[in-house]
Amino acid sequence: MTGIRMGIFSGGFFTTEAVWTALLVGGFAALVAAVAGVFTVMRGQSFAGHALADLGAVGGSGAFLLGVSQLWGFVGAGVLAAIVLEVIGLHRVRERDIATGIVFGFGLGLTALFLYLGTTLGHSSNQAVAVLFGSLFSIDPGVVGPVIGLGVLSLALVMLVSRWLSLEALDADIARARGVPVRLAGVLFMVALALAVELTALSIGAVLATALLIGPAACALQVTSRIPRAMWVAVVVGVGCTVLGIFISYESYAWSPGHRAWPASFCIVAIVFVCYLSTRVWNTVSAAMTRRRGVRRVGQVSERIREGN
Amino acid sequence: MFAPFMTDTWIAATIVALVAGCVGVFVVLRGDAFLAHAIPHGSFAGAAGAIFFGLSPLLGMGLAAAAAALVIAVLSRRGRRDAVTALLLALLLGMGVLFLTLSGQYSNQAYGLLFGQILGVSKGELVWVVLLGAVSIAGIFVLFRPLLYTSLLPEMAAASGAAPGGMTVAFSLILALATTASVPIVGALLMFSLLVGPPAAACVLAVTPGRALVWSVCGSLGIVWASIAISFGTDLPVGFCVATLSGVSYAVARGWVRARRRMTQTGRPDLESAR
Amino acid sequence: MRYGRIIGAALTLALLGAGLAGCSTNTQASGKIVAVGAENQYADVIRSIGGSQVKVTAILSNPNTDPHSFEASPKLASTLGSAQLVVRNGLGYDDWLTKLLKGTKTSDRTVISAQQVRHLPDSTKNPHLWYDPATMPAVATRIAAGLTKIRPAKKAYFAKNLATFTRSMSRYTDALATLKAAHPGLAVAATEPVANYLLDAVGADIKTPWSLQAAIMNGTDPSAQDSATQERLFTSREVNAFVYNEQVTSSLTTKYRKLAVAHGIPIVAVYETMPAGYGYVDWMVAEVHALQKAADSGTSTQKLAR
Amino acid sequence: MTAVHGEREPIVRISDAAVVLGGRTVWSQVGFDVQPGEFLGLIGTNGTGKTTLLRAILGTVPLAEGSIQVLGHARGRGHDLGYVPQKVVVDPDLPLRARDVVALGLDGAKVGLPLRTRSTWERVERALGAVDAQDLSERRIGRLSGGQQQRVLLAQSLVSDPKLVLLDEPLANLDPASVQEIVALLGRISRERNMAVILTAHDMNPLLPVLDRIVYLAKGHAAVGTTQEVARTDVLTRLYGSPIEVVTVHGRVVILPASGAPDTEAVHHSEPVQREPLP
Repeated sequence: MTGIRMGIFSGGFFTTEAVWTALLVGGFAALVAAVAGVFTVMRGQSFAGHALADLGAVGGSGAFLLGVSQLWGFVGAGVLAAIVLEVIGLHRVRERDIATGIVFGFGLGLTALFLYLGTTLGHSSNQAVAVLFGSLFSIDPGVVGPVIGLGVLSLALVMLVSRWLSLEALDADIARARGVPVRLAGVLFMVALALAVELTALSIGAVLATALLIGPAACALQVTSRIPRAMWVAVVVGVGCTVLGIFISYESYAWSPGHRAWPASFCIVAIVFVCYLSTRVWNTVSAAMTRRRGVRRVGQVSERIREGN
Repeated sequence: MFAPFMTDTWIAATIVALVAGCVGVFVVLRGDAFLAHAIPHGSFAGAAGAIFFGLSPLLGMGLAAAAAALVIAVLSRRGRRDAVTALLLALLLGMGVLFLTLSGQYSNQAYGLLFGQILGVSKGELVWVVLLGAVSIAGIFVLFRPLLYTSLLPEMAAASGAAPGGMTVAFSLILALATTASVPIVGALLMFSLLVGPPAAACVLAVTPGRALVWSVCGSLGIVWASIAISFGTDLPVGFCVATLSGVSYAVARGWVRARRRMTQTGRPDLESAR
Repeated sequence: MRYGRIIGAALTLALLGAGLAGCSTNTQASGKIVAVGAENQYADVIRSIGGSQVKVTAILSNPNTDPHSFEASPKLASTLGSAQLVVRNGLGYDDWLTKLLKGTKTSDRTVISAQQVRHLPDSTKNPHLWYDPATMPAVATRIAAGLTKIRPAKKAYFAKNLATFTRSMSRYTDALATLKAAHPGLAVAATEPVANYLLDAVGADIKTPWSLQAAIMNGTDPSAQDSATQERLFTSREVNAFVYNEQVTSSLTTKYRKLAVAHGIPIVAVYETMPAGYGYVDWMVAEVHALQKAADSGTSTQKLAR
Repeated sequence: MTAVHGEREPIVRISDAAVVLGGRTVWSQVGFDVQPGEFLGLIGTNGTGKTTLLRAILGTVPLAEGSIQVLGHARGRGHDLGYVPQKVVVDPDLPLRARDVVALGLDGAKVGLPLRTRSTWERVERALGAVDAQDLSERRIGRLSGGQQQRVLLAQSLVSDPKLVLLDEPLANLDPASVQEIVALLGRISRERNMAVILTAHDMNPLLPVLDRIVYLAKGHAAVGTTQEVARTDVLTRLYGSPIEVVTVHGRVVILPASGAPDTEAVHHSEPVQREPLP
């Protein structure tokens, strides 16, 4: 048995320290992202979620220019952008999308400016590029503490506003009538979203931040329409995909030529995408199946009515 | 500023502004800003893949953009396609990393395609921009009414025979076409800003879709020209100028409309009686 | 009419910009040959050969900038438009220049690419050619030929300068030979393959896996195994020096750097463009000396400064 | 078009149709014809599948059983059909005037340069005139009130002179005066143009003056006939499968769970009661 296992797998998965850090930080980030992701997908704010990852990087390069810590540059810019997005105060999905686009475009413009200033003022400016794909297997132990702290804060905020958001998702006016501070709920949620996105982007990369925020939640909302259950499903899917992705990436080192291991971000994103596709296919197929299985008769009422007429 | 080497830059910028102004109106009307961001950025994977397989990066970029457009259009559900877009963008970027890793080569070229050098436009590129830009503008004009109908009143459009699904596919492809030609020249940032900012401002200001189109084209032309001029004067990056002016144009348009509404009436117009 | 106003506004802005620019055009009033080096080390070599006959502009000269994310400014484009001689690295390292050269096509411009001079295929994995002791003498020869073509009258002058330069290169090769003799098979770790040609020339054993170097260079994810290998190099002190690219850093490279410092591995700072105060040959020699110091006494050179 | 017109072929022919959505049978064994110029009301409470039936006629919902023929073709869509969905949410900032919306009803599905002739605009103005909304022509659609939007959308469905118009809850969210006005308008247009109208409503009373027949949906089945034929205690009791009482008070039909019925609870859940106070 062990022989077979040795034959299939390269071994050392659980004895490598980098793997443990990746599993812990990646799993935790996936958990936080999945919880925040459920409301993000429900509210149609995937674009904002993605934009926040890149906008955080703007803060990262800005912080670098000012000589401030990268971490706080990320979090600061992310939270600021999140509040701006919410305060612009557009509540229709289409307008929100455009507002996000405008803020996003402006943020990217700032990146270009920082790159330019970096050239003229003489600072290094590679950070913005480096962050895109992160490095799950080489996490700086220094970020683990702040990442966990921010993650807990983000989870707490989402839990705090989750009832309000559930009611608001149903109908904003009903929520208002029930005394829900819709505006405050939106701002708090956006802050929670920003924290979740920034910590994920900072520790494991912007691409994974988007995938782990949207993917598991989108899968969960395909499977169930109850919010608490959707959160659980999303967490299981998110953490599961992360662990599996880390494992495949680790193993691919042994089988790929020249030890060009498949990047962990690709593995995780691909698994998340496959999960989403399968829930979509499952839904389509099951709908078609019930249609084909035919019509369940509701007694013989129709006949009786026809006789009556 | 009008030195010989700048001529092609002016021409290319003008064409890109025309294309972005036209296509952008529908980006805004359909709420497709995310798509406008995702398609050019996701096509990075195509460039990386093409380098890996030894093909032309531009070809790879175009193919990836078209494939992304199709997949997003097919998977989108009832106008809600943001989750699908996000996932596909992440997948494409992930594939880009995979290709870069597998090739193990120096990969500046793949990233470089996303940045673009508006000051380094060659005649050969110009031909492509004109060609693809003309096709996408023609597509927008020919499909103008069905696109409008399906994006604003999808159910009624479906009832009168304009398929919303088909229009989504068509528009995504037009967007892919427009960006493939423009991004290697002006960069993903500049193209994205132009596709969203001036058209959004135009849609706030204009009363009819036709006028929105005209305002949008004028706005993006003005922004691009002004940006090149400012960049020439101050040496600030063109992309930054375009992004800033685009954002400012939208903010000014919203502020203007709000101020005008406050000045002209105390109540809201929709409280007026039907007669 | 309303649109007229918009267009008018745009034109006003455009004219404003033109006024700011002052419509400066690059002239050859000084009678010097206008030459451009894509990276400042190439510019320095042009200066060595051309001497008083050339006016050289270096495009990338800030050693603290990441050259990968470079965006051209209009001033630069106009300089390229009037340049008679351009020297670049090639191999995709200065890919932006390819576009700019196409965009600013002139009839009589000599473009010398280190890649072409060395007859390297596009698939060459390490683009940092100037660390290779064979590169610059060949490039310098080509520069001298190019300058002679532009100004045949100064042929002797250029030939003399070329000879001086080639002779000065021996300081670099001698330093390499000394190090190689003193520390054969020196074990080193690296971040990016920046100085790999130098390391190859001294017969060093680069312990960092190529896949990790490529991942850092390209900004992609490193694998767990490579990352573990790299850390082991420091923790179990398997290397005598850590060759660190000071110019392109990320959280990943700073992490390794901290680890190296913690375990007393000397750091050798290397650069992608020439640091201020150095000439090309001085710079190369300084790098070799830094490596030698690390190997001899375990002394770090965290910054090349003058 | 002429073939349909000439004979007394029905505009819509639904035979033994059933729809299954999300594993649930919405309704089954639904069958009726709609004649040219007929005014048909689809009546039932929320969730009985009225909108689904309209969509089935449009062809946007797949049938699990049976068939639906519209204007002689397998499914609807096209120029002889007008449609106003139940909820149209229009952003206030859309660059679109009322007349642009109506014009889309005429040529929105047409490919080609977006240039409109004077005759197109004349037809648009006529359609707006038909619903007494000429004065809204130049206003932004998103800034109109609910009733005004409803009028404009109605004009949009009428502008192509369709043989059949499908209206989903056109009377919801309207004040009583507007309801009367719109009903009268619909009845007049239907008569004048010999245009069939299928309209959904949860309350049949305002429509009584114009309705030719009703389709009463409840419990997954439909009862079809004139108001007198369907709005009867015995028919609705059979349809619901529990005692129902239909009372006519001052010409208004009131449907109540039968007093003292054993399972009032069951009726209460799905009953179509118009809870209006007796006048």
